[in-house]
Amino acid sequence: ETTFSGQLSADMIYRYSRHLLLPSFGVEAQANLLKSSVLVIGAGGLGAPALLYLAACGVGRVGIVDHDVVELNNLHRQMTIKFGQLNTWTMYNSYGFATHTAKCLLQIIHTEAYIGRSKVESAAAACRAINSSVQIVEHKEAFRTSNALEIMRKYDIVVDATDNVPSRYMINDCCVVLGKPLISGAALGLEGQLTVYNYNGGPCYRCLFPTPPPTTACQRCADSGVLGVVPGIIGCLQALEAIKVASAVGEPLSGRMLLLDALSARIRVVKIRGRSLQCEACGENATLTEQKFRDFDYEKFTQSPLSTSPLKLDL
Amino acid sequence: ETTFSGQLSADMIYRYSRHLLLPSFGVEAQANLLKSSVLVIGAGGLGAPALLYLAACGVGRVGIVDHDVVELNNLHRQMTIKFGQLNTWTMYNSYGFATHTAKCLLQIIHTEAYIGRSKVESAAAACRAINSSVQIVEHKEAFRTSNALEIMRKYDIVVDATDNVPSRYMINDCCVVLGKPLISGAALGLEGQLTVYNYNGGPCYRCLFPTPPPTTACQRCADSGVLGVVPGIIGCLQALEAIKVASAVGEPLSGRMLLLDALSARIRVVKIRGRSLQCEACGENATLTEQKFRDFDYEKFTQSPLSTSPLKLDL
Amino acid sequence: MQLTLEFGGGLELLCNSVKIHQVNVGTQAEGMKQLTMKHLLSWVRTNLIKERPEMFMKGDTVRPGVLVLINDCDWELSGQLETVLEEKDVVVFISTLHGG
Amino acid sequence: MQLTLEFGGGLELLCNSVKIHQVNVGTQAEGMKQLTMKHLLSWVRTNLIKERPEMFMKGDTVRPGVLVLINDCDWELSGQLETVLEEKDVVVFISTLHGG
Ligand SMILES: [Zn+2]
Ligand SMILES: [Zn+2]
Repeated sequence: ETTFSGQLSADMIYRYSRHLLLPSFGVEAQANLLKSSVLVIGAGGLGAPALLYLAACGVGRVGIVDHDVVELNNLHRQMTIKFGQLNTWTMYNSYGFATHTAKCLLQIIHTEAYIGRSKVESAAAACRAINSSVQIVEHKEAFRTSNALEIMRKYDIVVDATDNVPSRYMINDCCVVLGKPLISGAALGLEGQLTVYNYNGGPCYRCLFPTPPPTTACQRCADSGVLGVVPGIIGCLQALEAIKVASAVGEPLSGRMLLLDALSARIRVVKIRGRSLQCEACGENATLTEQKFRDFDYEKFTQSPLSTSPLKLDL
Repeated sequence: ETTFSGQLSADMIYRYSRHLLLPSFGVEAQANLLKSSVLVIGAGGLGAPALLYLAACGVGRVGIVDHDVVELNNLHRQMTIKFGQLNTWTMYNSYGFATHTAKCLLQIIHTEAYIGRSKVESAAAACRAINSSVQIVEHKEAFRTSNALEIMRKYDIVVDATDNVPSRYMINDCCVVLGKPLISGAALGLEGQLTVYNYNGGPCYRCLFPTPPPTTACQRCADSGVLGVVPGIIGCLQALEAIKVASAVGEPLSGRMLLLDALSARIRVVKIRGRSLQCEACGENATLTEQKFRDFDYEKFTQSPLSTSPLKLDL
Repeated sequence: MQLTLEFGGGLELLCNSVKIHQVNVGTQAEGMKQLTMKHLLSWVRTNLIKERPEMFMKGDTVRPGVLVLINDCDWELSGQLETVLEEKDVVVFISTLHGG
Repeated sequence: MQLTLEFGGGLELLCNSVKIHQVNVGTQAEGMKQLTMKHLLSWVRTNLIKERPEMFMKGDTVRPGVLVLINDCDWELSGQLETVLEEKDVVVFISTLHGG
């Protein structure tokens, strides 16, 4: 342990002393955290709490990617809703069966003062206010095949906090190409899911989902609601898994998946399949390369747009 | 549903539209939330995230009780630690077997700019920045038998986000006397626990724990570490349970307890006993009254101080 | 055979928004000695799915994006469609979420 | 009898910081027909608790502040010390937390 004595300054010892007092999380783990870097893709409902806790715990460098601006919510400003209509729409929506997009009103990192400004700026300011000693890197752009490798290469661990199907395949493939562990969280309505992909021989996203879901599953449901605290819980759990991977402490949620049902307060951790030999990204005969990744059309593959446009109600 | 149409303004519909789109969380649930009030006792590691999500989701009135000020952490400023000593102390601490106090370095609501100021002020400012339409009530005082009834009476739901044994008994008894549901969370080290007490005929804290733990369990361990994201997760889950109780949606975690083991990423929800007929607070022959509550000495009963003083390392 | 079937991630909307179903799936009438997942899927499609079965199945298996868990284990680990079910098994069908 | 014993909330520190123990608790040698929680507690105290047994037990039961769960149910619901254990039961001993 004394070999790390050079890496924690007196200020750092003071700041992280609560961690250092943990029997199972000592000086070495905190030193690992301080040396590590985490890229959070998406600064919305999942990304906001994940970013706050990653900054607070003392990850050395935290990158934030998002192209969006802070809005009071994502509904079209000009809409007018009357209650009868809203209820009708709610009914409709419950049959609309959304599976792919759920932006979150309650992105706790973004204060009203930042409405209209970049989400990355807003998130970075919040992180710096909590812990000025962490290096925060702002990537104010959409994460696309053209910039993904270049951005992700500089980080050790990736947190997928996005909200659409093509981004999830793209981020997975980029992690496989670059060999980065991927902390994947998702939330919709009152449910949430969490797992760690591409970690230590475990499965990747494509091992579980080789084929994208049918677009009929998402066609008439440009948006669905979400209770903000649900992505809050999943985002915190993503931070926890990233901290465990970064500090090399504990057993990350690889080969297992956490399923949260908020309404019934049921949480289960289930065992999922291992790495698939047939996987087109990470399998035995996979031929995924940086060049192939750059050329792959994820919107075409999933038949869904990378950037989810705000719901426009036509009542 | 239209009976509530008078209660949601156009601005509110806009702000909470993501909730209103949820099939199982509609206009009526949001109207219930807006009419409800929640008291959060403790604005630290558990209270901070709970407060942010309660404010964000549109609870009508949120009260915050805490007497503490924001510190960079709770260790004594003047201490000097050398690594050999720290490791020795960590070893000692792991045998010290702390069960009762764990303040949290990572109280995400409090930014460095607020160091030295009241935690309640800091938390209230953060809540207002996220949602200026929620009424935030500041109680900058310790929660004691002398002021507890008066403060708690004004709220529908209570969140226990404190960090010591006597407070937990005191808050429970006050909730039983006043008939308020109690959302109880706790975190220490890399573990967390959550349940809802005194709800709808379910058990209270004393039904489960009629006798306080022996002080030997806490004697030589004034403090123990905690990984900040663990109370973060539990705090978010406390907000979720408070939202479910306030909006009358879903099944609150009453008669059940959630146990989180962060290191192994295991979460289990277990079935606990029901209300005890012999309970001294809520049982058949209980004689707890407001006057008896005011006169009860919780520090003597638990042999522990209500206010946990910061750890002083004597190395 | 008594089974608990659970639907999540939106799939419950195909079964009248009911998430948990305690069911009794007969095997004798059909002359089957064993109940496999293949049989169960067709039973679910006939008896529980009230609308848009294409959101649940594709061909003789579940549609892409649906995870199947038998007693909290991915059915890939027990043989997928060929898995033989036992009394009181819990089978979960959950649609993967992509929101955030 | 094969049992899984788990310790949490700090109680693992009394058993060399090991949280999960797969154990085989004999009943024949002692001439018992059944294994009750009362027997199990004394077995745990003898075989697993390495230090400060007063942090685990008080009298013939667990100390105040310790929850006992048998197959994820509070032992109050199954008869506390009189509960009869069965093969492969999972017994959890967890100290209640007070931190925040
Ligand atoms: Zn793969
Ligand atoms: Zn009681």
